[in-house]
Amino acid sequence: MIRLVLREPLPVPLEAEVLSPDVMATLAHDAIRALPVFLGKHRRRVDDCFRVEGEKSDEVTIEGDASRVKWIGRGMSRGRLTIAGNAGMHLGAYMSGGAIEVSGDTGDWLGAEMSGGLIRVRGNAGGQVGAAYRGSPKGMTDGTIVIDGTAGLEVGMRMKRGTIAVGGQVRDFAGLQMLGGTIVLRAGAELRTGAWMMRGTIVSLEPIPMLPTFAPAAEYNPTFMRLVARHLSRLGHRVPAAEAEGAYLRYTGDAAVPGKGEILVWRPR
Amino acid sequence: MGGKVTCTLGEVKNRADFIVYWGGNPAECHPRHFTKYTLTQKGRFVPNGRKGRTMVLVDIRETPSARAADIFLQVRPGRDFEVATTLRALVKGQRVDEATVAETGLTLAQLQDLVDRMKGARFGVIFFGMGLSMTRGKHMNSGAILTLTAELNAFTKFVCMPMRGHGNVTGADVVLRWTTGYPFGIDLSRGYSRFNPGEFSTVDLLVRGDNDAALILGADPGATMPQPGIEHLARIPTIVLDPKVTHTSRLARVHVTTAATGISAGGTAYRMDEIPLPLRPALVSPYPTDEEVIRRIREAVARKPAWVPEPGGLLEPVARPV
Amino acid sequence: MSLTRRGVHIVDTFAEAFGMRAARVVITAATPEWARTAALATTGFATSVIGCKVEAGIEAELSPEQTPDGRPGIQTLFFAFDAEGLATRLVERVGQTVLTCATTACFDGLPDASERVVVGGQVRHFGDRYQASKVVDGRRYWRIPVMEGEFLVEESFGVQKGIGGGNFLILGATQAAALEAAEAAVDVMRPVPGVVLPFPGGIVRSGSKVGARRYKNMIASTNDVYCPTLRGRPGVESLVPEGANCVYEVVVNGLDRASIATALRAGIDAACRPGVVEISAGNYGGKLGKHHFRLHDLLA
Amino acid sequence: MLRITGGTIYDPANGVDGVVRDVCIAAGKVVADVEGGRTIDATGTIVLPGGVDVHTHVAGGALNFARGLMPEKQRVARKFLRTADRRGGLGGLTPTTFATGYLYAGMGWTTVNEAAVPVLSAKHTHEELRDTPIVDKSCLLLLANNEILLDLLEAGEVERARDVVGWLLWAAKVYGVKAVNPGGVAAWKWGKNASVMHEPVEGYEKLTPAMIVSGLARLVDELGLPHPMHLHCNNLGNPGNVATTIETMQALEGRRAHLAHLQFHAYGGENWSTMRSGAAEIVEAFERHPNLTADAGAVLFGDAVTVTADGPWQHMLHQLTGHKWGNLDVENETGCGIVPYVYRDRHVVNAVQWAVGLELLLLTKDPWRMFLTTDHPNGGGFWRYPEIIQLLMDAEFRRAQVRRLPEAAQSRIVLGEIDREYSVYEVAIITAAGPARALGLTRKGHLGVGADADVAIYPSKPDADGRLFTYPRYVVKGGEIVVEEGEIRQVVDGREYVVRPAFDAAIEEYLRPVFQKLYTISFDNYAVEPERVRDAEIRDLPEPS
Repeated sequence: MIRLVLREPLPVPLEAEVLSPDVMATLAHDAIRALPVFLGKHRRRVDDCFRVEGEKSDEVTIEGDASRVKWIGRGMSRGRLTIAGNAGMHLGAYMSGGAIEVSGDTGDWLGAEMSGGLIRVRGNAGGQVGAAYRGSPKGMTDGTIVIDGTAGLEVGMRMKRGTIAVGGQVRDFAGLQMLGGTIVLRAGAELRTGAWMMRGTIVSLEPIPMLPTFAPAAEYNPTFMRLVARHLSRLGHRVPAAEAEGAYLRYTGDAAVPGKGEILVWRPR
Repeated sequence: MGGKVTCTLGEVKNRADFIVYWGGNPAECHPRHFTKYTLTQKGRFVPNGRKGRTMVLVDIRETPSARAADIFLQVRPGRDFEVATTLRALVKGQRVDEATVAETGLTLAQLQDLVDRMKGARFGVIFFGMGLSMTRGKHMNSGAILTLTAELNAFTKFVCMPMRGHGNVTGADVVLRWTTGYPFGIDLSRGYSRFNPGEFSTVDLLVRGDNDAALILGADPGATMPQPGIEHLARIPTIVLDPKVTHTSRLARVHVTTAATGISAGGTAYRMDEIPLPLRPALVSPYPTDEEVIRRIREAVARKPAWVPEPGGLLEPVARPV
Repeated sequence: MSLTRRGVHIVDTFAEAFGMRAARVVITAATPEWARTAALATTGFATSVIGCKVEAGIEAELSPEQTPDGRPGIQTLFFAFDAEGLATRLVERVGQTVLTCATTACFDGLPDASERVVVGGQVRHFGDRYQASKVVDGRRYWRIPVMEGEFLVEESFGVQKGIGGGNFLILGATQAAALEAAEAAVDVMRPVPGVVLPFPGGIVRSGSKVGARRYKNMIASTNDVYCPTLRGRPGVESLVPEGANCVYEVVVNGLDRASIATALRAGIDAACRPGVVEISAGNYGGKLGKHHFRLHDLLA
Repeated sequence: MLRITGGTIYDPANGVDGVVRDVCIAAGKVVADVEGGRTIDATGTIVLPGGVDVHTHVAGGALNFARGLMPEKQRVARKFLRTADRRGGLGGLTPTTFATGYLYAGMGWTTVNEAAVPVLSAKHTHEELRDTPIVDKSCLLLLANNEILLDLLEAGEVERARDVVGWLLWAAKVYGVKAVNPGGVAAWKWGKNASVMHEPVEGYEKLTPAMIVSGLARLVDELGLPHPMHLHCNNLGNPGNVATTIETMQALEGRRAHLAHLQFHAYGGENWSTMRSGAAEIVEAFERHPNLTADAGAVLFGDAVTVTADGPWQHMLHQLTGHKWGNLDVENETGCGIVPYVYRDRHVVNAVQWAVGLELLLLTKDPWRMFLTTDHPNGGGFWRYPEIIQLLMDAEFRRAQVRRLPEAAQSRIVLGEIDREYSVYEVAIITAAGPARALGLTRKGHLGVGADADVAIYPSKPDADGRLFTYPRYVVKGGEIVVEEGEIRQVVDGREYVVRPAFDAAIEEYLRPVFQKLYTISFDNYAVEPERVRDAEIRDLPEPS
């Protein structure tokens, strides 16, 4: 296992895309310590900012308040990245495999444009979770992001496939211009959920404000929700699906596009 | 996807028979807009001027601009996105939920009427102001207007234009695009330009306290920023170039008084439609121009050991050009 | 050397079975009854590839904990000569008997199989472009809007090697005694995992031989050497011994040799009871099928 | 002073075809001989005149609009890190101005012609060209939809029209005239187009696209512009537009013209499902019109951004592809549209387009009349020229590519049957000597004594990808070594070529009131101030003939 402990609070953001199993798995201790990171506009060595233990492993642990460390786990495809504390923006962006576990909070662009793997956040996440970067045609194309706490704006913006589950409330524009995949909002959302969505599913366990361009269809218990529920329960998020507990009211939209998406709002018995 | 469908103001003057102002108060904030470009001007294909044009104002309150409008649509604060999205659906003949529409403060009938008029227009234009782009929904509100405009072109000629704020915002936007490839929210710390509004835009940097110095030109963030941002400006070395004392200059470490561009300093300004206009100073100023101050700062910096960005990260593989 | 069990003579011969392609289809529904209704319909008229192009049967009942969607379910097995054949039959049968059946959903029972055939991906066309695909945990499903709500079917199903035609013959003194023995055999064979008994009640009264003596275009015809009523008829080399007056065949298909052997062993043992004269097995001289089950080895 | 010794020289303008000899340079010019100074050992290399791009879009309102419209493309673009003596930049399809200079020079091109400038935003274009280092620049003024001019042509006031054109050219500080979709962009101001040559333009009684084409070509000739009218024909990109293009050739009645990005105007068939290559027909007609030159506007598979003054076409493309759409109509003068695009080799229409560009270059016998361009960034980035050259020089490689196209496409093209292979000499013609001659830039595109010392020195053997011309050993611009081993060594400034036509100054009295009626800025702010153009080389033209 490789252990990195942040030496002291950072005065300005640190860009550290090298903090990923793909980069470190084959490196000896000294090579890891010498990896380049960027503190503001200056290039530094990893060991200028972190105390480094271990070598040659795809199990990487980062300790300390890394809320100003950007791009951790960028494009990672393997292994396990554990963050004991907070992480900064772009955590797991472009990742294609492996698992990231965060005990604290994360910044914006968590798992942006990821294509596979699992991200698990115990605290809160920022905005643009699993989203497309500005101008890009699509956001995450596969994989799973599970957030126990809240999340910010534009969760799952332009996502194509994969699953995002959020335990706390999310802010505006969840599922903005969504192209596919599944977003589960266990504590609902603020405004404009599903705005301009083409395809895909947004599930809310709490009532949410609807855009005028969404039309109610029917109340039912779609079988696939039982699969989603089973998938998420293994990740510690309970989602109801059984008739005994209630049913989902299906809205279709967004008619502004016009889109074939759906928002499923849970109606307990 | 939408995009941006726009034109220079002369096109509006010569052709527009349907003019929408959304989230702005041109009568007071852009006093010459009506007379010079849009409303009362006689245009080549609008020989009767005002009589040949229909004006709609969409805003949250009845400003003096409403008096100039043929139709005033009062939308509830923060519901512009809902209205624009509804219009997008109506333009395509899609059904919308009447009751939810009503929550915007406008009725379905009003919006359907607006859509019919838009489609009936020969040349339509939407000017959207900061009442739209700076309220809840921000860039998505603008995005809604841009997309609506693009989609209207399947039926008739339609364009739109943002009404920006103080200072030559458009000019900065234009120059940054050709020098860095991006209009704003740009970071150069890795030796080349990167763009990410929300990460690199000024207000977000200041509120998060990500920057350890600030040079401020032609703007007064101290008057408009959220409190944490203002506190950060006061905390770090902040330098302000401005002809007058501003909220920002008061909290800055250094305030360089400069000549007022356009009055006592020349240069080029870009109009809201990105047309460059030469500025010819009418007065002489005892103060240096912004340009001169910046040049002298650069010369002073150049005498210090140069910082040259170092490659080595994985962020942006410098491969064969794509 | 001769082998008897509880006084029943075990003929020293072998059952001849064939290599096939197999798929496992899991059908779930709101209640066990509806799951079984769909399963019976979908595995109906699937006794022999000769006439039905596919052989199928119910493998097991599944508790909600055992099914992908946590509802009661039935696990079925399908057998055909090749993957393409299997695909065609599954599309037909899932489309006609599961899609149509109240509350059901349809899942692949061999998710780890590398060889796959597209089923949901075909059935989806019933959705007339209103269908939607959904990937959950790496598996792709189709949601097809139907009057009841939504039918969920998996995009593709795993296919693996299987064996069809494992069998043995029960030669009894009376019809009643023979059938009793056969029923006893079926009861112990059905619970064996990985096997199904495709014939009605698991039992065949009309064992067959390859081709026909007189009708040239018949693929199969009655197994005259085991027809008691033809004993002594000129030209018939009857294999029905003295004292036997009725013969039943029990046929079993399975995913592998072991599961079929287990089923046959249990079945033969259960069939060795009073009133049964002899246990034998059907084969074609070993020329046609590559899987041989010697009765003596099974009981050894 | 500089001596390039031992290299094999290809200088078509002077008939030099692969001769080993020295090139001597002094004071930025090629001279007969020099004493002392640095010597470049060019043994084992091929030496060509610096490349000249006759048609590209690298500066001005439209391109800058495109930059802002697609950050996702800049994000993956090539990065130029700032160094102590070089500014940073982004490459890609809409490079920043500095990167544009680095990319052209880095490939051995030293002169570029920006093909679309409105008068109203010409100041902006010149600001950008000022920030485009190393290469020399010229630019062309968009006139075929200028309503003041169209009104005069409608009224048949040719004399006055000529003075107006002269005045506008000098006001904009440009080098020549560009005509884009004559009448069609004006019609687009009403959401219409003009795709039939002999039907009146929307909003006019008599004036047809054909009349604009011939009228403007005549004015250009009478004003004696060094570069003929630079024409983007009507009906761009549509199946069957071969007919329109040939009608246009006829409408010119023998006058000089340069047909831009001909590939986009050489399609047969009736609709998208029957669309096929019309290159053979076009070339046949083209060769019957010696008054014409053209550039290929070839497309390469991969990313592109369509940037053109052809507004109606762009709206069509937006609806066809669903990609984002930028449109900017410029009052009384022109418009511009932007749509990002990807050319896919599995897509039959794209495959045909790819073939048409190459067919035009291979079927046209005289390389002095058909030049290499991609209509950057419309057909692909200019920095991919070496890929096209490889396709032209290697018939076997070319056939291999053709065989990979969809059957349906192969049956609609003739590329597979063409055996011609370009020589280095011919490459030097279509990339330098020819374009320079067509532009009337007498000191460009050759290495004779008195020529500008713009020299590209390449390895004589292809690189790992089988390409020559990707990484020059050296590039010399105006006598300075700017590139060494494919790396930018020194950043110099380039000059701008500007013409000052002779016109009756009194035309201002006519223009001022008309202008004030039509425009929204002061007439006195309309013209580009001379000091705004860096290192302008102004050519005064004689009295109109």
